[in-house]
Amino acid sequence: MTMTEADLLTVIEADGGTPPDFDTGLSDAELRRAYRAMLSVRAFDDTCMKLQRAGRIGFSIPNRGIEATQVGAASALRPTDFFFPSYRDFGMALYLGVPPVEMMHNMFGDALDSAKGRQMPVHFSFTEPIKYFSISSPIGTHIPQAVGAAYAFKLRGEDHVSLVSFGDGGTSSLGFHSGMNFAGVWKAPVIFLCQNNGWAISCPSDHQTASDGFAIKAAAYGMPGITVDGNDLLAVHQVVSEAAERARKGEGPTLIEARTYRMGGHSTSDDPTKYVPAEELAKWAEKDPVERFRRYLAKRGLWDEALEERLQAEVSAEVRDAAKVAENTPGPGLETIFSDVYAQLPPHLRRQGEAAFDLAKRKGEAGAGDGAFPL
Amino acid sequence: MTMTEADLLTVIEADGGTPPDFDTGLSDAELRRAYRAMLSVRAFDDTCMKLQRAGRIGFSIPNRGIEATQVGAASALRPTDFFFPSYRDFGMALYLGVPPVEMMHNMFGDALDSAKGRQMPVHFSFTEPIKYFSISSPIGTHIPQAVGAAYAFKLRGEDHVSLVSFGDGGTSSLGFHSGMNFAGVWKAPVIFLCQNNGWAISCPSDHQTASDGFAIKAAAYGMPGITVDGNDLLAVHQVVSEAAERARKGEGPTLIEARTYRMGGHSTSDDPTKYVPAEELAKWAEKDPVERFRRYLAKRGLWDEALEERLQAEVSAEVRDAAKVAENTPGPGLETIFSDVYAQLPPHLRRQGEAAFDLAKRKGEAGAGDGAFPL
Amino acid sequence: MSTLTLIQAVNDGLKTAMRGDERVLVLGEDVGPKGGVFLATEGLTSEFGPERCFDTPLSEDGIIGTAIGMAVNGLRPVAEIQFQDFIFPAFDQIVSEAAKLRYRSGGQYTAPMVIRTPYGGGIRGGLYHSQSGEAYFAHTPGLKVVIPSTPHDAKGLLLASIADPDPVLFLEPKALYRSVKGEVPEGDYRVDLSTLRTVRPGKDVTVFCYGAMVPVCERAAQQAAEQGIDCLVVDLRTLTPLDEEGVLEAAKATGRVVTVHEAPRFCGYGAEISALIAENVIEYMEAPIRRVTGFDTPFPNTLEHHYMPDERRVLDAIESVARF
Amino acid sequence: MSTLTLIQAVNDGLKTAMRGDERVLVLGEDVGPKGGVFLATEGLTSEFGPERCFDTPLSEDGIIGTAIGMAVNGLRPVAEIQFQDFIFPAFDQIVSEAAKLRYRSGGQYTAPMVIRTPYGGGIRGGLYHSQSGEAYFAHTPGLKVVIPSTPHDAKGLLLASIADPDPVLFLEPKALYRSVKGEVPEGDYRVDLSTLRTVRPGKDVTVFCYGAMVPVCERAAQQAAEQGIDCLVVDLRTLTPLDEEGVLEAAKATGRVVTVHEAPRFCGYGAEISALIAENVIEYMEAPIRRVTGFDTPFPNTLEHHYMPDERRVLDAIESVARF
Ligand SMILES: Cc1ncc(C[n+]2csc(CCOP(=O)(O)OP(=O)(O)O)c2C)c(N)n1
Ligand SMILES: Cc1ncc(C[n+]2csc(CCOP(=O)(O)OP(=O)(O)O)c2C)c(N)n1
Ligand SMILES: [Mg+2]
Ligand SMILES: [Mg+2]
Repeated sequence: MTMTEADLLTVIEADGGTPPDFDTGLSDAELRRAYRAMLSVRAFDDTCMKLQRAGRIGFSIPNRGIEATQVGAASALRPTDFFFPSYRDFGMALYLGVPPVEMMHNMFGDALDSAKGRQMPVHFSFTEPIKYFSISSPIGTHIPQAVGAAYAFKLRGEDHVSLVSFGDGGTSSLGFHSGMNFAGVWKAPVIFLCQNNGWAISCPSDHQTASDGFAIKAAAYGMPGITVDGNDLLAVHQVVSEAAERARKGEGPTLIEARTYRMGGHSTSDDPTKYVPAEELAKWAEKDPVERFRRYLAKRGLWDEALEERLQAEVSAEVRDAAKVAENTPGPGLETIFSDVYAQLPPHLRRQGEAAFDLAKRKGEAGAGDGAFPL
Repeated sequence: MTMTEADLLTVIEADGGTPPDFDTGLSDAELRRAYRAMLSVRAFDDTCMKLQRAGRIGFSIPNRGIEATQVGAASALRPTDFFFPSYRDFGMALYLGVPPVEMMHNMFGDALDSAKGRQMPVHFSFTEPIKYFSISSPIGTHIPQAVGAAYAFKLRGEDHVSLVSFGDGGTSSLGFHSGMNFAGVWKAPVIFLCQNNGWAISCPSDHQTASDGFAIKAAAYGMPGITVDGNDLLAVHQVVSEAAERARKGEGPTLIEARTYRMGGHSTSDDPTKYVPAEELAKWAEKDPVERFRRYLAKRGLWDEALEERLQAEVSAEVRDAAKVAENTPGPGLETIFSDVYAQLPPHLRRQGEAAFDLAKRKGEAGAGDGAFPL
Repeated sequence: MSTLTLIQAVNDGLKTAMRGDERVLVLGEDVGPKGGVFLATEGLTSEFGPERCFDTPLSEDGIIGTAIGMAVNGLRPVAEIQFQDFIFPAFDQIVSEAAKLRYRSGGQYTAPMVIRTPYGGGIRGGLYHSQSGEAYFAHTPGLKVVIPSTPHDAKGLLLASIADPDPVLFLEPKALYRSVKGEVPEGDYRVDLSTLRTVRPGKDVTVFCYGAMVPVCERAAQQAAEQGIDCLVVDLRTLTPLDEEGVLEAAKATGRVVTVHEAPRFCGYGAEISALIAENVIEYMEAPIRRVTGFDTPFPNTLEHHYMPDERRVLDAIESVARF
Repeated sequence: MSTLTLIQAVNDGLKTAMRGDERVLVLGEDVGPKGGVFLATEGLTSEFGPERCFDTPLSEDGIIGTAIGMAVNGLRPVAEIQFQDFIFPAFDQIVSEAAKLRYRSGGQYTAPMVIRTPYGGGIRGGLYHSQSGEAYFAHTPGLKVVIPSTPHDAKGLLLASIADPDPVLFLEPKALYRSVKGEVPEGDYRVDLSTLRTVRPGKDVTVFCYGAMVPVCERAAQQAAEQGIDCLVVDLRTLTPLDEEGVLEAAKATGRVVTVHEAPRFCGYGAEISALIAENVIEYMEAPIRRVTGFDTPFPNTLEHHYMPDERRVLDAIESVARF
């Protein structure tokens, strides 16, 4: 890929300044809320990494480095919009008001997890306070789904949009091709947010495709493609806002490539030192999105040390409490294996469930395995 | 799609002339051979349509209108290259020397069909005199396969190329996305020939995608994309030659969109009058690729009425004889149901085959159905 | 009541559903102006407009993926896959997504949708226009798999499938599209998913079948009757969730069982019927449980009539279990 | 001979094949420098270069589609699918293309290739990192489906699969990757495809199993032995083409059969074993043919140990058929 940094849409300068008359489109409260959400991501992320290292949860996905993309995008939309996130989108949920404890129930897979402990950690699903679509592991399948949801909005004459978030690796998936193509043809109100974080597990993003960046792929589907500095919350907010406006006006979909960087392994099972060049990592560490946004807020007079301390204390307490609650919540009941396969429990599943209960009574409980997750 | 005719690469002008110093890259003999192949396509096509109407074969696929693309592309390659054709590519096989009778054996699905009567008509497979890959019905699956074959050439250091041919509809398939993407990344020696013939069954090509034509999709995969007048044999020959040269030199793949028109139904089962606008059809009839090439040859002094008569007589006789031979060839034997599933017949298939023979002996032969093919 | 072919019954079912519920829409390749390659969707675009019945780009993954999104967001899509053989590009969307969505989201998100697709042989379509893939889907928890064999059931099961809260794969036996006719009630009615249909009562041999094999088995049963073998013929209709009780009852009723389908035998749907019986009522069996199926090969073209089970083969199996 | 884990045996098998035949190459996601997420391909890129072991873009359709083209054009690709759960985007390429190519081309074109992929539960991977999809593939004529359960077989079956002229789906039980160790010969050797392995002789009950269920069944058989029930445990190894004769012999040997797999029961692979027996040797059966399997639900996460068959469940089934 030969696109240079100069082509990136950037708003926040190194010193935290912005172009003179730049209108963020966000109120002071919203700006602070965005900042708090970023801190919250970091606290949640760090806590999960530690919980995993301590063997208290099985798996997590680092979110460090990409907070500005997640939160910037979320802050540009409305609670009535439909979010189709990836597993690496803590910040969307947190900015939009999902309580950390709800997320923690998923990390522990306990009885209060909205998915009843059926999914791996980081596979959230919420309907409140926002439509945060159930995350799936297979890459890219949610892309056409977001387009179908957008079609439904359009058919009913509602001015809501779908936002679908996926990685650089996700652009190679089948869902990317079919989703983008259908959205183009239907002029569906959908925003495709490609979070180019440099890696698909161990595969660098410039081995994923020979195209000149990812935004250029939009032309193949007759829609605009925009490349934005993904470590710049205001820039992301701006391009997503514009895309949403186009979508709401019936002008169709947009592909946004947010250039950012995964400041950690793919997951808790991954050892990135095997393949991530140290200099590259160091270079990106300098562009930390949280620090950058903090400098911006400081310059605007919206941040000081006291605020920082208060927010840090708040978010750590929130996350700590959430972990405590989730860890003390019992696991899901045996019956959750059999429910929700269909709306109604069919007779054969009732029989299988009864047999499982009967066996547990007669022969005792099954022992939990000690599998270590490799990915 | 807003691309104008002016952007098309065209060589043969309306009156049969070409730009002053234009070098076709084809000898006089090759030019005549190309012309003969186009006539051969038309004879083969017409005969199959008639055979189908008369109930003597079950199905065929009209090839009228697209002969210049098929033959122009074939004439630009070498017998050592690997062809991954579509079902609508009679001209490639015929130009490259596949005897019409071999194709007819497939149309009749008889015992001498190289595919042993297992496939529907128009699903050819040849290894001699060229590698003409076994045609599959699912759209687009052969696209990554062609890329894999190209990778093998490259790995062995051979300067052969793969040519893969597919329709405008085929660009929406999964195989298009994965094949193009892998080829770009690998710089594989492959030529993607998109025959935009205006239709995917009843779906017009501008409903297939919102992009501005199909060639533009090349940019999404980091390769050059070229739009060529598909009714102009010399133009097609030229762009395919150039793409082949690039591929042989290690410069990677090319996407070529050949703009042409399906001058008939999708297949013998289709009634295009239900959806094809009559004016559009009439407009394209004026651009008939065979007439156009004939005018060119005439202008070059390579064609006269006597030649026409001789060639027409030759190709009709060839096709007529081929049909006669195939029609008089017996059907495949019962054992062909069971062979070629694996290299070796496994015991369970031997048992199933024996049971089938035994039943046929005890209870008589199964009666042939009278199914009419709808597609 | 009117007398319709099976394909007309499907068309009538779609119109009835679309008239009764504006959330219902139809998408697929060539389903719009052309009305589908088999004409199942004829007249829908003109009656309901191009927003409720429309052609898509050539991508089954896109058809099913977007249909899931529509279903998740309040619509009731009916997606057509032109031939069941072309459903495989959408396999991931069906098996990983539609089938598992309710479960993985703890019931928060669901995909009430129908995937209609013609399946089976009989039109000289060779490997890729003839397959019977029911076993691939019946093995997938979270999906329902329905196959009608009469015009009455085609409409009634289709309406029940569209009203169902779960994703339904609705496989239409293309060999019967125009070859069977029958009485079809006007307007809305539903045939319960998960009930069997007794095609013909009998006490000597039980024949389980579905789709295009039903008339084949009926004819074989008539021929068997001429030899004094009285066959109970059961049309399974809903392959999953299956009325297992009903299957076991019907198997016990005669103690001699033949299962018939077009798909290859190995790991085919018939294996599950055998296994259910062998697991639950083996002590009632008085003969081997025979399967009459397509061979364990791809589907051939010229010789398709040898590949597909016909009366000869079914009758032979009936005789062999009756005389065991 | 050296003592290796199952994953090391796979790695050793790949290296042996690549050393012996320069047509062999490895492609997949993260198989290059990282050596695969389970490290099956560790060291291959450095030994054989990035042209013979390399990472691909994130597309299973592309991996399998290009591998078919390589195989057609003289190479012997070994494609890795990172988890079997992610094979479905390639389902069309596998089922419609690789499996049917020899047949549809009258033997002119073939796809000798291996698709390796870890399958099954035991790592708390939930719905999408735990599935056992063997039945989807075993129902597909033209494919071979192989599942090792020991390091010795993992290498020997893999080498036989790579040498095989037909496409082979090689399913690796990820739960056994590091939990079993065993003697593995150096260099090249082949374990015949289509032979069963008698894990343990016995005369009272026959237990059919494969992959990660083999050690579970062995332990259950030991516990059964303590009660005086003597189990014949059979590792099927090659699921298709299956050694049907061997299965029927083993079933007849005891007249009491239990089949065990992780996949859902309905239309699962176990159904075929039951059906084969019920079709061919039912008169030898002295008890119902029991199946111990995953439930007919998606694969859960927290409760995976309840979902997967364990000794308790296998033993319970053994007892029930022994005492019938
Ligand atoms: C279809 C499919 N294939 C493979 C995987 C395994 N896998 C999980 S994440 C991942 C990389 C994804 O990279 P990217 O899309 O860039 O997202 P990121 O993890 O960087 O956020 C892979 C290959 C999968 N989940 N789904
Ligand atoms: C995966 C798949 N879906 C649907 C079909 C049915 N079908 C056969 S040809 C065709 C249209 C193909 O159009 P295009 O690619 O433009 O090729 P053309 O027929 O115009 O040459 C369709 C939809 C198919 N063969 N494969
Ligand atoms: Mg990434
Ligand atoms: Mg076309």
